[in-house]
Amino acid sequence: MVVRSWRHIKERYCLIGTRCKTCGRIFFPSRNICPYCRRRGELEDYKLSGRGKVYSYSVVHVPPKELEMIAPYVIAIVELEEGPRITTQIDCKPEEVYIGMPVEVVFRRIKEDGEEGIIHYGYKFKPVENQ
Amino acid sequence: MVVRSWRHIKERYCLIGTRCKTCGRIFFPSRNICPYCRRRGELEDYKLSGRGKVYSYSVVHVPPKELEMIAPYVIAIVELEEGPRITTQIDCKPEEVYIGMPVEVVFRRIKEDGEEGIIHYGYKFKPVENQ
Amino acid sequence: MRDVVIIGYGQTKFGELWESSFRDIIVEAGVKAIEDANIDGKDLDAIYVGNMSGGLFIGQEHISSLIADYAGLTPLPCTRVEAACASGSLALRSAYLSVASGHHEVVLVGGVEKMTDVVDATSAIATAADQEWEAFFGATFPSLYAMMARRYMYQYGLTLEELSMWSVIAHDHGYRNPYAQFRFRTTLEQVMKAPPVAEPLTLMHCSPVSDGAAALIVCDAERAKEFVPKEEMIYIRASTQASDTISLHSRESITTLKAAKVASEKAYKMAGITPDKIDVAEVHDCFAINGLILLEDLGFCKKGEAGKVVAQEKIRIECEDFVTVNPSGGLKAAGHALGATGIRQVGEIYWQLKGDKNCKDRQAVIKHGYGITANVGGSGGTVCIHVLSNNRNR
Amino acid sequence: MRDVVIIGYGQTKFGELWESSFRDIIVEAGVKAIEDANIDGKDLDAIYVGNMSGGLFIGQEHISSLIADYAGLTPLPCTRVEAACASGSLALRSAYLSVASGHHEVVLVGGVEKMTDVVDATSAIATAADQEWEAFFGATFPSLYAMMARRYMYQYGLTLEELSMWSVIAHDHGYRNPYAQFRFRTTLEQVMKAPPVAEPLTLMHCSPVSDGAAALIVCDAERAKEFVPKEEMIYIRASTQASDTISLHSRESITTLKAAKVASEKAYKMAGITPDKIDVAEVHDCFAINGLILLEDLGFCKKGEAGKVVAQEKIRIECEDFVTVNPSGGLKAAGHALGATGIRQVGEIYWQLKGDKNCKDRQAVIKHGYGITANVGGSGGTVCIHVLSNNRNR
Ligand SMILES: [Zn+2]
Ligand SMILES: [Zn+2]
Repeated sequence: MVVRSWRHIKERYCLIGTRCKTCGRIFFPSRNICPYCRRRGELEDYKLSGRGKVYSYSVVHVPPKELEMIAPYVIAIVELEEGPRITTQIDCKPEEVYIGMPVEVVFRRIKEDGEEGIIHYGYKFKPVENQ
Repeated sequence: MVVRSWRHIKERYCLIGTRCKTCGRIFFPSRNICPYCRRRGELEDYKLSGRGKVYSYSVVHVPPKELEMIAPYVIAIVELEEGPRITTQIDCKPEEVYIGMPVEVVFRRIKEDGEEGIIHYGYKFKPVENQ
Repeated sequence: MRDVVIIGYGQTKFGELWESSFRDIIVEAGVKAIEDANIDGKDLDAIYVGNMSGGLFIGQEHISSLIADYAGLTPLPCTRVEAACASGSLALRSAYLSVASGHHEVVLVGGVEKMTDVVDATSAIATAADQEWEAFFGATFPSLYAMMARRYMYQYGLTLEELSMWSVIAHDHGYRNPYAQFRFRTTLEQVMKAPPVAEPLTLMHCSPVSDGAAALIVCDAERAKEFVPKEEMIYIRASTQASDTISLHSRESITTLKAAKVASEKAYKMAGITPDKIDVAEVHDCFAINGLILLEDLGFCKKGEAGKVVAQEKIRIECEDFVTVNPSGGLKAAGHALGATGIRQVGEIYWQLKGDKNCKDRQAVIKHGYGITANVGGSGGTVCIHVLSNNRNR
Repeated sequence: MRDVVIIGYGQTKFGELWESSFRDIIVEAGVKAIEDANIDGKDLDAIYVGNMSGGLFIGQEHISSLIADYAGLTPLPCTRVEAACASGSLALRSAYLSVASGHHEVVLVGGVEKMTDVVDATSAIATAADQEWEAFFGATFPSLYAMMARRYMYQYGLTLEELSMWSVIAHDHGYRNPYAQFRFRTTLEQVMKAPPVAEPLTLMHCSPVSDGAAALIVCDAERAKEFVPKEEMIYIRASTQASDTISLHSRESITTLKAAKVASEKAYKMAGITPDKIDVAEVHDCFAINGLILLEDLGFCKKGEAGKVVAQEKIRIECEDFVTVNPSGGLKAAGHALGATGIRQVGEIYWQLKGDKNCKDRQAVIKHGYGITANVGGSGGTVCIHVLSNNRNR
């Protein structure tokens, strides 16, 4: 199924989220409302460093159709050093990943859309070298 | 999108509907309940003759993707001589069709499913010759 | 049941909102409604949302959770309701019943559709019809209404000119609506000579593909006093709904919407009025023929006479001896963001009965203080009716 | 609000129902419920239906009209409600509020899903999660729950053996349920050595893909006397719902379902009871870890203790000093036809509290007369709770 995705380029390619100036919280992906401050909130773009640690993970053996060729792959929730958590693949072997593993962002091809052949790019994370 | 369709072979290939023995009404496609008799209804398979008249029609100029190559085509509601009405293409030129036109069933390829290449067959209707 | 009132409304512009996502537009409408009602997010007890097909238009089901999340309103209960193009008003009806029951007091009701993000909208829209016995054989949505129009012409002698006048008036009305998708006027000739979509319907008899969102705040009438003065509350006097066969071909008649007759008769009874008390109506003209048929089914004129009524331009805002129909421009000119439409219709009537500044360029004459909306799902498989009142003549 | 009771229930078998269509199964369940309640179709005022994704599983939206049509029940109002896997109980909640309000008296509530007609069910199911920020990156539905499990193990020391015991007991219960999809027993070793789906979860920690339908008749308690004796009515004592962020990663904690805590606390308050009064529970074990987490969030044991409770087999039908959990076999063994599940859970509790012959081989001990259901949408973005009572101890 083909749904327009150019709208997310800023977030998916540059890891830009939102910061609420009122309470200081940082959100990823972007929000139009701070759920804590609501009307009192004031939001601005915020570039994330792309460094964090694995908060939890799984190894996917039954993938959706368009990811069949890369399975099994590691999916994880990464806690970024600025606070927000995101869902991402980890570019490592299944047996390497663990909770607390330091990781950093890389940009990769995520998948190809079967019907129209559109290639989607976005972030993955990889283990930080020389730890 | 690929949804199993073998379940409709009986109806789409042989024009078999349902008759309620209690009230005599004939339904197409098949029903499990007679909406008029409900618990008192008793339903049986009923083979339709495939003859009828055009009850209303339209010529489609903006088709779904998988029918782009045959547009413009004639779509119609046909009233079968046994009573039920059905939606079908009429295998004739757009300028030929009119309300009341006598038609009869033919079996044709309806469409091909893009992604999986499955060919779907079913009924169309054509003008009765030698009227 | 308790009295339920509307105390706030907000909407996005309808149209091709390329810059905005699904999340953006529903949040925009919701925030506007909350601000209009002078309430705070904390006052809300629940959210209801009408949406036809997040699954097929944006690959996303479970939009209730998404919306509560991005509106910053978790853990409020949020419920999505669907009945094709009637999804919006069914969400309102669910919200209405939840307040009337005493279970909730203040509820946000939204409607939203993001239709321009997918490639093949025609196929997605067709899932409102019978997929196996209509769409499979090549019936598109416009072609179903085209067959209603063709049969109606055959039975009642309706002319293409009469039918086309509906669109001319719709655009004249929509021209005055800043939120409308199309803000241009048109002529009979332009309507009739537009590219054919499904004969006899041209592009100018059809509502467009639209992105859009709309939201209302409904509230227990007692509690509402906390937020707005009494004269700014609009009462929901009836909320009714009826169903019909999903396939057009299975109905006894295809020149009437039986569900509209059943639901509107119940609605008039529930509100305790007759059709002649209605000052202003928003009816579901996804295709011009449906507008005409609804004038008859809602009891504004006799069967077969709608063509004449429209040709005589009685439905215009300026005409004082007939109900004003679709002052917003209707689905034809204001746009048709499927799940949002039912909410937008009620929002327009809310503005009209209040005499809100948002409709100052298109204000209908309000004599009796009643308005009605008719929201249709599919080719008439669902119809939902709301009767509103400004309560000034009670 | 008026008292609302359940007076009838019916369901299809859950499983791969290749011979039956969507229309067939929902009609079968509806007819059974109507017959069980001893009512006639004419007595009904409305229909509500829970369904997650007709659009993606069978290419059909507007299933409300389809169902009213094929059940022979037009022009009854019919409303579809959706919140992913919680769709069924949200439909019940809507029906409950419509009766409690006084607007309707007798309502049919159905839940249905036909999942085995499409090729790529995994992608369709993933639309219950955040499509743009979870599924896009390759998170499947099992993998979200797998990440909950992994984190839970890390924080609370849960072992794979303890987690796997959930599935062993589920199958022991489901073995006695003639409507269950899987009617075989299993062992700890078989569960742990089954093919991995999303580590640490194996196939035997996951509920299956199922076709199925279930339907209830809900009724005003006064009116119900017309149809069934008082001792056969089961009262709906609470119907609550809460939302959470659609993405798992956006939540403060991923080892609790906040929406389940919020909704169940409200439910106990609404019913006027504490968790220790619950005799029997049906909880949403789409994946075994969710069953454990819900035991804690519903207040049956403390945070981090569910693994021990399960390992000690306290949740079994035979164990009298703890709540009986999922006597039906739960989603794991009874099957998980998404939109139908919430109705099936309530149906099981209805049977259990009545002491119905349909659960004679798996009857829980009923001391206080209360049962509870917890139905979860997505990874916890929606939770809907119902508390039922047989009213014999009031
Ligand atoms: Zn803030
Ligand atoms: Zn009969």
